[in-house]
Amino acid sequence: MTDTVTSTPTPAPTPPPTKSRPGGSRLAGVLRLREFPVALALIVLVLVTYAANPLFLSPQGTKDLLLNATIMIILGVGQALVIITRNVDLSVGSILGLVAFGTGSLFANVPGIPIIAVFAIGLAFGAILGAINGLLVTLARVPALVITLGTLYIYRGLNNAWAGGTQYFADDRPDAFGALSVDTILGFPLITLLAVLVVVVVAIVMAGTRSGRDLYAIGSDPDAAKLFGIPVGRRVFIAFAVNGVLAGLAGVLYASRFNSVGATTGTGLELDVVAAAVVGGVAIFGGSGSVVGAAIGALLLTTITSALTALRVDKFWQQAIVGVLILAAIIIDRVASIRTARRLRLSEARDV
Amino acid sequence: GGGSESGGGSGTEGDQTITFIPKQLNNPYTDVVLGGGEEGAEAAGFASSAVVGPLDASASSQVSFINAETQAGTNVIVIAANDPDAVCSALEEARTGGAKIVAFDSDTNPDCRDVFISQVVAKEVALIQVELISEQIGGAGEIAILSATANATNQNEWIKFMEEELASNPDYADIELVAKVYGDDDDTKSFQEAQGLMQAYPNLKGIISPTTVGIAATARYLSTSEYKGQVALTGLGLPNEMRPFVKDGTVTEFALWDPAQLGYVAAFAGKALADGDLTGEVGETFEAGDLGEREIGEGGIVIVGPPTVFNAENIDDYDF
Amino acid sequence: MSDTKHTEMVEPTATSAVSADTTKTLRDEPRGRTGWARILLGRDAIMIYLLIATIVIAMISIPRFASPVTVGFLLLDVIPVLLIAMPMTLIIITGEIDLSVASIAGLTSALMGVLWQAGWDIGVVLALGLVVGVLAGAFNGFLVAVVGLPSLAVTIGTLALFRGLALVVIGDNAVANFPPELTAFFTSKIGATGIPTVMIGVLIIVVAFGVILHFTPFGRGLYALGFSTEAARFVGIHVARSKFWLYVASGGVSALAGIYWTLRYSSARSDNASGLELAVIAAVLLGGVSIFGGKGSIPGVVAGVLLIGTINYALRLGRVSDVVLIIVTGTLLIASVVAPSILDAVKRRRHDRRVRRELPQAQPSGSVSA
Amino acid sequence: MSQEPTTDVATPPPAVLALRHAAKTFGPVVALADGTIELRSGEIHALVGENGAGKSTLVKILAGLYHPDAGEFTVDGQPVAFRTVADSKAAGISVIYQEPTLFPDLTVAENIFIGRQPKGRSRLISRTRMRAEARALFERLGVPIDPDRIAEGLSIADQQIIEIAKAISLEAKVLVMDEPTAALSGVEVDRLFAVARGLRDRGAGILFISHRFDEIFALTDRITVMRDGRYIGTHDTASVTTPVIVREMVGRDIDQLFPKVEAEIGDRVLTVSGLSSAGVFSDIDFDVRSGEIVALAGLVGAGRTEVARAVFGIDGYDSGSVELLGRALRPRDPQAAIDAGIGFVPEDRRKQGLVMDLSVARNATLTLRNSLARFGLINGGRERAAAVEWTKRLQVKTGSQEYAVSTLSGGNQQKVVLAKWLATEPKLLIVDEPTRGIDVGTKAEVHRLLSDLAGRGIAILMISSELPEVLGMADRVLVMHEGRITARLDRADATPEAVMHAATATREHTE
Ligand SMILES: Nc1ncnc2c1ncn2[C@@H]1O[C@H](COP(=O)(O)OP(=O)(O)OP(=O)(O)O)[C@@H](O)[C@H]1O
Ligand SMILES: Nc1ncnc2c1ncn2[C@@H]1O[C@H](COP(=O)(O)OP(=O)(O)OP(=O)(O)O)[C@@H](O)[C@H]1O
Ligand SMILES: [Mg+2]
Ligand SMILES: [Mg+2]
Repeated sequence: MTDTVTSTPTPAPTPPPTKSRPGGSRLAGVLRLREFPVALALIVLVLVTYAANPLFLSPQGTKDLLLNATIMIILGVGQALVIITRNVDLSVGSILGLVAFGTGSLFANVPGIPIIAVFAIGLAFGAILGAINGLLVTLARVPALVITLGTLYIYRGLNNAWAGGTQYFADDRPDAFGALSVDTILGFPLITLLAVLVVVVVAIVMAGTRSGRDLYAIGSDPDAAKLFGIPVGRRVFIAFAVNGVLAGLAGVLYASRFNSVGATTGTGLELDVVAAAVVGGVAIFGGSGSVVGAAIGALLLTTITSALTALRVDKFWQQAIVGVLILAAIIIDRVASIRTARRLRLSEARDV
Repeated sequence: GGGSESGGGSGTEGDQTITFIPKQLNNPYTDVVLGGGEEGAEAAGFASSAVVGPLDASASSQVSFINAETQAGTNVIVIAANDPDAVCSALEEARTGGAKIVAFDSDTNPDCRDVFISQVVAKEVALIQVELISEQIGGAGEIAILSATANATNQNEWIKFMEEELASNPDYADIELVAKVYGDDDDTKSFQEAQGLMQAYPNLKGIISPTTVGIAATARYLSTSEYKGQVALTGLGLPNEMRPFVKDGTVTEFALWDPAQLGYVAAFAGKALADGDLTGEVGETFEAGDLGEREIGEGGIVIVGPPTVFNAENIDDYDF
Repeated sequence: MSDTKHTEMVEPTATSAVSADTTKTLRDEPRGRTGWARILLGRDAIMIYLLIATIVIAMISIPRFASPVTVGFLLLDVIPVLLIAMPMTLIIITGEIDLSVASIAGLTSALMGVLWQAGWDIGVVLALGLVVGVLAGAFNGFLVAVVGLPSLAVTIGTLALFRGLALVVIGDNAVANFPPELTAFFTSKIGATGIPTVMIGVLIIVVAFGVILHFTPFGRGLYALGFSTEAARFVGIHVARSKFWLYVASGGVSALAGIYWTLRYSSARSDNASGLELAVIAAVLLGGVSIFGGKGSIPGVVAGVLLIGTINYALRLGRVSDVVLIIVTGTLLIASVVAPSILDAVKRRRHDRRVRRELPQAQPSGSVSA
Repeated sequence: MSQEPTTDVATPPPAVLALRHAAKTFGPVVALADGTIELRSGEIHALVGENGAGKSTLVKILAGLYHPDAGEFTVDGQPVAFRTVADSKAAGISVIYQEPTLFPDLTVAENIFIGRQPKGRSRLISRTRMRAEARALFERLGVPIDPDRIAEGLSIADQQIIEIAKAISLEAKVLVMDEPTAALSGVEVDRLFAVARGLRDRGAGILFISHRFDEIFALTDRITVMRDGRYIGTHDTASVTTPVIVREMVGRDIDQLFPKVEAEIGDRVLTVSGLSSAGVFSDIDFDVRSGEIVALAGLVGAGRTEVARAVFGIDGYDSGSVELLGRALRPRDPQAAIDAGIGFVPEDRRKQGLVMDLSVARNATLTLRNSLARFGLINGGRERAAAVEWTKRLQVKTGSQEYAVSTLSGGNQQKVVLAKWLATEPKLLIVDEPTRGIDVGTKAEVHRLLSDLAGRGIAILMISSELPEVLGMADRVLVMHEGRITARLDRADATPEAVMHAATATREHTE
């Protein structure tokens, strides 16, 4: 028999037979985490590459790995927030581009502007762009995919119109600003620590606060969320705005790390970011997954490129391998959820 | 002048039009080239000049711009091809409509243009870069090339000459070319390719990047990493972009021609073609304004000028 | 059992049953439109009016736009999007999506280049190109329809995979020397009409998809399963099978687009058609297909594709920068989904006013069952 | 007529909640023309009315989900205008909607406490406390549901129980329940009633909507009747009888609720032999003859729906066979079953029976899409004609054939489901809970319809959890318990005691 437990007509039974998980099975809990397979893949990848090419984990190698992942991690966290609410933001590449160019232009045109002010302005700029997405999605109640595909084009167009052929180079920015993405603490680049901080804060909010949990509820069933009285519009709007802020942060950091910012900065990033979240176990239709997973996904995707190069795998194979990895992640996720469902059925059948 | 027999919008000498189609809009190098081009167009006496082009440097995106120009009856189309063949049939159609085709910067298939205005002799560019890197690494060791897109005509031609030179010239016997990678003229991608090279080839001594985006991105990576000063870098770069890296010692020397001259000469070649003074035969000459007389060489190629080598001493004398 | 027998059977029930209509309606409230009004004022019709208006404005304001040459160049430009938009429309109507289409076109192109370079017969090259597209589509179809994975995620994966395979196949080479007769055919026009010859084939494909979607039981099923796969299953619709074949069709048509691309530009490269997927989806959505599935039509999508193509071409002819073009495209896309909800809001407001007029705010109830 | 409209009654305890003369329209449809309800604290108040009478609409106004077009609304005597559901919650109103609204990806505990999760010392959500509180709630309801299980895949009954747990945990002063018992079995209903009475005794006002009169009379203190979107009147439950209420609801007398007409029973249409599916059901053997109504009775969760799904081909099975008119049916192929002449009215009409966003017409002809085609192409004219014909025959009340079927009331939706299957002229009709959530008037109509169909020689397999329906309609009753058939009773032997005994079968019955 399957789960007849809940409807057995036997008179009110003694307390529910569910046992709280004893401490010993904490390991089993970890193994069942959605993030586990991705994290495992990442570890295996790094170890294999390290075995073949020890330079891969040299201080410089590690630093490069982390730096490469930093921007993607921040974008992945933001995207995960939005995807969890059953939306998507395809305009992040364009937002990043606009903010990065804005950062370059601030330094070039306002000599002596404090770095902290640039960060503040960049984040605010990102917030505005994200908020526009959020407003359009929530007020007009139209699908985010369409809206953000539209703003992907519009923001990119504005960036082109604003920048024209102008590019700002690393030289135009203060050394201290560039140093953010060069200096390290205990081998960790400063901006990577910033990204880790972002992950931790957002993860705590998502898991431990009511509004964070609301986002999951909304993604799980938006209609039910409305019936329930969750302020769906406000929450989704905030998710988009926060995603904008994070894309803005990524834009500022981009300007710190890379040489030039111009009209095309950040082009084509959107699908990579979504892929990072998906690889990290964020369900594309919302309701489940975590920002930690998305961050690990981002780290895995950026690491694979470096690893293949370090392993001297023919570069023509790299993209194909990334594709296989994305598919593998989705399939593993599905297998895991089928097994969870079976486990639930079995355990409830036993309870009869 | 002779009567040009343009079909669509035939122009008498007074109202001829010229349009520049670069690989991609909003690219600093291109902007310098186009600046020279528009100046040249005015000096050569075109009634109007325009710049149109795609925002991305993809192979086929230039075709619809060529089509639109064909239909607009433009007399001279000046193009830097993203793909030598993809633009061909569209250019053929433009020629049928009476337009003259000038390729510049990056050649099309020779069959579908009248002349090609080249920066410099391809081989000369290649040799200069090999020479520079050899000097910087002391004539021995592993080197790699970080190029633009895998299909870029001009880059591929230079790389071919470099490979030949490295193989045949006994001076370079101790230099080994270990890798060719492509940054797609994208800042981020070039940056990561440079980084990958360092890890994959721990003994790497030098990098040649024959593209302005690639050399700048690589320089930025080197200057922020422990490889600064360890790995030599040269190639083709814009002085304005490379200045900080020359000053901080990441890069000692690199080369480039004056991009503005490229556009300038192209405009005059277009004018001569449109007026019927030039047909594209080898040995013909035309007057290129301030830059004097130019001759059409083998394969319908016009050479603009020798490349300049930039270093800490002279870089402040240039502004482009 | 015959029809008439059946009628007799239920009729008595009907007559003896309650006939009170509990669904009261308001006076002078616009009812759901019927017949011609529905067609002439529908979403598709509006797209077509918009297209016609755009063409007329372009003809007036842009010199030389009104010419057969325009027709030729414009159509040549939109063919790949138009082709891929057909299966994409059906796929989106079922509530799925296919982001890998452009990569399949690129893979086809790369394979054609390599095979042709290796000296294979061009007929075989074309056939194999098509076969690889169909296989790629079947792979997507297997993962989405049979395994049941979310299509957005799957096709982001195959977007990378197929493009990666294209790179593996052809690397950084470009193959250009396809038979001139063939490449010439792909840009040739039908007489003096300016219409490209290949449009005949494209038209056949468009009509075929239109008929399948709008006039066959299969098409009816697609709308139903777009809204609810479970309810669709209960009326006998083969959900997995339908979706699988749509992805196969998408792969096949994407391969055709890849072949067209290769031969029109006479250039087989790994990056052909890259980024086309978003352009196709933008056009399909602009054409009135709901990204949530269940809504959309082929005429609307054709109008959407042509609208973007026309604006595109007109702006280029007018030497307006591509910057403006992408801003216009984005704005149109947003407007196309936001406008209906603004209209709805206006309608609701008008409705509320009418209601307040008709229903006195406090009327004594007193109504007792008689 | 014995009734005392409360509007006239001299002010006894003041109403904790009062909605008067409320109106709500959707486009041209007037869902609620003059809705009035007065709920006192410490009472259980029934709201009854035919399908489409506007009960759910009224509930959604109370919940703050709909904004009324007209009317006055007071809580504790103070006028209120809820803008969102949150406002009504804040005012102490807790609602169980007609359709369960769980978040499938969240755990059961989180589903109950979403938006008001207990916090720990760190001011973050404390999962331990949440789990413990959820467990305490289930104990109070007497049902063992694992609070850590995700809600995905729960049966409708479990979902409904979680809704109830959610609502009572709010300790609201007003609890509104829109057909909470529709998916529950007798035992669970009893427990719900006990809880409801407990809440009432603590002073809560409870608004209870149901189509089952036995429940209404067993539980409630007062009854408000609605018809056609209008308030008709309010009665003390003790001083009124079912016929009175029914007459007010439908505006006429209902004489015969279960008009079973004897039909001539013919040849075997459906033969099911040895059907087993591991862990779901086993050794199911039965047949249905033409003109016969066979009822599958049993408690919720006995596996009746699963058997029906396997017969129809929605689910597969491990062994056994299904034959229609002597020809074996292909497993897992509903289209083959339809072609062979089976129609299936599923239990969940919103998810399975209808494509809610498609028009009434399209829904009605979905089953016909193959037969409406000539040379593979569908004839639009014939399609429209078929839709009009069948919705007319079943008297579907709708503004237009083009309206989305989601805009119809529950009963009218069920009629559309029936219409689309009758249109296929089936030889065997499987109906799973055909009158779930359907009002008396329509229910009688559905019963008459089924009876008529049987009279015309159609074989009918009916699954129902309502004993009177089973006993009234069936020629033969098969009782299931834990995936097995535990009794086969002829009409004459089918007493309530016999059926219930087999449904709660002890070991000796199953072996
Ligand atoms: N969103 C909507 N759009 C249009 N019409 C609607 C909508 N919701 C309800 N209606 C209509 O309003 C009327 C009342 O519906 P309601 O759901 O309130 O009935 P009910 O009394 O709850 O019926 P049931 O007992 O079947 O649940 C019906 O005619 C229905 O078709
Ligand atoms: N959607 C579902 N997901 C998971 N389990 C389900 C689902 N529906 C039913 N079940 C479970 O399957 C078992 C058999 O249920 P089934 O619906 O067949 O019972 P039934 O006798 O038809 O009852 P009823 O029709 O009255 O609901 C029950 O334990 C039920 O909880
Ligand atoms: Mg209702
Ligand atoms: Mg059931």
